[in-house]
Amino acid sequence: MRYKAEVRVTLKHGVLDPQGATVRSALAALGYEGFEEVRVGKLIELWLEAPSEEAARERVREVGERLLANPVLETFTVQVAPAPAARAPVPGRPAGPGEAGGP
Amino acid sequence: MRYKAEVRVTLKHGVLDPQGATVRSALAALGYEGFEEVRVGKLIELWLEAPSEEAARERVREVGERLLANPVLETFTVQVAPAPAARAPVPGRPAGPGEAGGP
Amino acid sequence: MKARFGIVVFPGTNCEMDTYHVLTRVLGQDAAYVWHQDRAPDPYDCLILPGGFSYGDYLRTGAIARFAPVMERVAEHAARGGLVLGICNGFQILCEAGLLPGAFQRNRSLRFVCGWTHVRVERADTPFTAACAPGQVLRIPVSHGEGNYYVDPETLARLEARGQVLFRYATPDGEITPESNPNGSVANIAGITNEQGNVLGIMPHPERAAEAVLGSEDGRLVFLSVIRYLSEGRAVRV
Amino acid sequence: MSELWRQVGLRESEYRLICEQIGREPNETEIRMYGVLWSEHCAYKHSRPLLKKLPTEGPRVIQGPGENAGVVDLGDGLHLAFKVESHNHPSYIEPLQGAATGVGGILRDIFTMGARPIALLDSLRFGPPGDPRQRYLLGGVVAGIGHYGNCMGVPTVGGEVYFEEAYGGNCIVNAMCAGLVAEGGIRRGVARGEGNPVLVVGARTGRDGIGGASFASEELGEASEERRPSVQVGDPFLEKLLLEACLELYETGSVVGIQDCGAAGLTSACAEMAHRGGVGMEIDVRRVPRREAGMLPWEVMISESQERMVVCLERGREDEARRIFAKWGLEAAVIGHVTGDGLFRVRDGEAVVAEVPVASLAGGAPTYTPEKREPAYLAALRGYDLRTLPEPEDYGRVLLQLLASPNLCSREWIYRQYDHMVLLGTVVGPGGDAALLRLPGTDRGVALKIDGNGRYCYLNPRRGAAIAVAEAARNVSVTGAEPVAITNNLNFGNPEKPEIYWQLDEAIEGIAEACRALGTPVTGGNVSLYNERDGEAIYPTPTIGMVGVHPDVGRHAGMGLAAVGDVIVLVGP
Ligand SMILES: Nc1ncnc2c1ncn2[C@@H]1O[C@H](COP(=O)(O)OP(=O)(O)O)[C@@H](O)[C@H]1O
Repeated sequence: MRYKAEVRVTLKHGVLDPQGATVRSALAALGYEGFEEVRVGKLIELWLEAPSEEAARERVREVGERLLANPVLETFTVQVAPAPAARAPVPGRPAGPGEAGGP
Repeated sequence: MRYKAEVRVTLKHGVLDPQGATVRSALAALGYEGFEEVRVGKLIELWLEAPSEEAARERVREVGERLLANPVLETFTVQVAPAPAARAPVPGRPAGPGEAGGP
Repeated sequence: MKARFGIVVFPGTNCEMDTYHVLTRVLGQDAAYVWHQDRAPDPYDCLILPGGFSYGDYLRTGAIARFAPVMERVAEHAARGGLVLGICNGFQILCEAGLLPGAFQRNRSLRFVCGWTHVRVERADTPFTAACAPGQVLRIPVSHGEGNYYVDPETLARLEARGQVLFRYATPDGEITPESNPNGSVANIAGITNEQGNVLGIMPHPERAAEAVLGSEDGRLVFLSVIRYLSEGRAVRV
Repeated sequence: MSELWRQVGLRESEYRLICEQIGREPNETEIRMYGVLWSEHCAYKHSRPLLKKLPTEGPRVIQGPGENAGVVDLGDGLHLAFKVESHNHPSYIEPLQGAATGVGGILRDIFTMGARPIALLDSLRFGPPGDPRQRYLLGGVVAGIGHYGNCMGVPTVGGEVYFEEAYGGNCIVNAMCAGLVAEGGIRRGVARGEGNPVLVVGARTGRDGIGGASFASEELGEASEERRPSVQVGDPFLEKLLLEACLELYETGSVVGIQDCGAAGLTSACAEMAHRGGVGMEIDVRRVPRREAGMLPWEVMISESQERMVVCLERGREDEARRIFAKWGLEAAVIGHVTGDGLFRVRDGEAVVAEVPVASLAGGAPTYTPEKREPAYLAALRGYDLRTLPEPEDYGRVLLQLLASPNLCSREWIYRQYDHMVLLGTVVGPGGDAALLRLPGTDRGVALKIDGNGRYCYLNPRRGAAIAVAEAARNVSVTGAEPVAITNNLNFGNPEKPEIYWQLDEAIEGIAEACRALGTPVTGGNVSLYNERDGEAIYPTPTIGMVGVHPDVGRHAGMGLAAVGDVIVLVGP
């Protein structure tokens, strides 16, 4: 089965957010009143094959912990839903760490 | 009233996402099978005062267009909900040249 | 005797040739490149993770590189008490790998910053600073987009108590001021070691300040400290 | 087909010329390939005759115009490849990615020559910075240049920026790159040897940038905003891998020729390589690695996806190449081969979807010599009496005003965002007159500068262009270097207007005069026309990238006043 997962990565409470602060002051400079705080996080969408929704969620959660979020700064949440149709193939990429090849 | 808005900024379909592609191949290299595509977007959380939920949504949508998303590359969606308690405001900082304003 | 340096190269590393040049041509040491997929046994006295943009800095700096096979070797080397030096992106990778505490955010300005900075040497009794005087101010350039070092307050207190902060951004006179901090790092931190004192992460580029014709020779002191420590049979332990 | 040729930007006369050259009506794939290759951007239809006026020879010139970059001899067996390129229109639409991909393109031009890039420079023009839109463009362009150059590990060592009303609707983003190659190591964009394989290496091909070359060859306006090609996103990380892989491939000695896939994508890279080699070529689009499903053959052929190269290899060396690219995590796909029939043939598997003579596609575009006329505004300007300007009362205040002008103030805000020190060559970086780089392993150096002055050229294109060359030469020589050659980027409006064509012609004359006088030949460059918005052209803006050789970087002159009591001398006429 195909699933689409969404990982929302946000800064931990208490961690200063330079991007959010800049957006907030830019909003004020543009004359937008009433914005008290802005936090900028990441929204990572993943499409994957998995035997079940539970399995997909499990896998994405693991990936979130190992790679997608840095526990020193960030927390994350995972949402998974069945994905409708297959999307176009993905760009070929440089091999990640550990892939074949070497000098 | 206090509201919390979430702006999900994602790359338009067809726009290359080198970051997402690199994450995907890193996942493959780490032995995580089945990930077909990964896209990395932004999740912007805003806390604001507004007379009504509708007004808050309107304001955030405008801000999304003018500042938060780059209309050439990105699309965004807005979600608004009443916010429970006030959070500590983040110190504002001056915007440098090129930061404030948008196209 | 010459010290043997291994310079680790990830896809996207771009300061490996500079580091090699300084170690071999300027300082007359032995150096070799170590490929990111290389797990072979380790003949080096000191492993250096040089600057650059491993994996394009995508997702987070160092987040992907830390899974490279070579990182197991770096961890083993460190666990045996071997010296590891991470410069800029190398520092970021060591943090992601958990070999050093903390993490990096984008510079407070949100802009990349390249230019000369001054860093104050907080301790001169470590393998990485033995050739410096305590409190000495070094003129060394930075070049990074995400050099904004963060640790939570408790960890920071622990780092300070154990003397793990080796370098801090400072004025030319050695004063620690907000203006001398190029990126918003907590406590003006520019370089820290692990608890054992054999792994250093430093954000400025000492290899860029090793020849007078390029503007400063202060960066040599970091490498000379390592060389001295190694030649003295690792006598300068923390 | 009658609508299609118009749609791809061809004139009716050009369409007829194509029919004549190929002896029939072209099919859709063919028309679309002609559309991009015969665009102004690729074919230099309006500038080719004028460019012939430039002096291109000199004792140090190893490679003049006609290749991906020019090359000069620095002595001691070292050559310098250098070139400037524009990315004005893409940067106006999407400043960060537009500028980033511009830098990516000029870097590829240099490493296709066999050279390792050692320096980048940028020449920028925007409208007045008081306007938020212009600040947005400036911020985005600078971030984009930094994003790409910093990640590649190539220092951006110099540049210039000006703000003028005339650039408010059409900014200028020119990037220059220089790279080092050992004598004998130069590669060229040529295909030779019947049966030799042709490969595409690097990124996969997607639908991005389709029609970019034609886009660059028209004025900006409401309509063009609608028709703009999908914006390309640069991947400097992938390009860094491509750079290292290409340099490693050159070491094997198996490369017959190589060219980057820039404007007009595979079509121009393949056809130009075949044209230079006087051979034919056959390409099978099915063998081109794709990033998107369902691409049509013509889309594959004219896509401008970034970070790709076309390589012609010696037969039998394909696996070796594949291994090198795989080591760097990249693909190297054989997509065709060199033929002896002088035809450019595109297959989609079994089916032949295009077949035209290489000489027509890559060399058959017409050139135009439009009418030229001195612009009327000049007469009015000449009538202006400078004596009517009031004498300032307080020169101190004027000085402060000058110092605060965006056109004179410090540029540190910009160059702090560029890594200008990586590679350990930067003896004098941005902030100095010209950049001065130490050559690895020697005490000798190379000085680099990019200069232009659109306002002077607006007032007098011939003098203005000559002044730009002279200014670059002064900047290079005050470091202690001897100027040796230039590259140039001609940023002008629509050449079909007689006044613009006159400006172009005059400016080229001015560059030629100055280069002859200074003994600095032109080894290459780029032409960017149609820099207009709603009919308003930018100032005529030739930018000059000059290189010089320095005998001993340890003894360079600095800019600051060194010591109390030093004598200050004003030299010159
Ligand atoms: N202004 C110019 N002065 C001298 N030569 C030029 C100029 N503009 C372009 N050329 C040369 O014409 C040749 C055609 O270049 P081409 O490869 O089509 O350019 P591009 O890489 O800009 O598409 C190049 O060798 C280039 O150096």
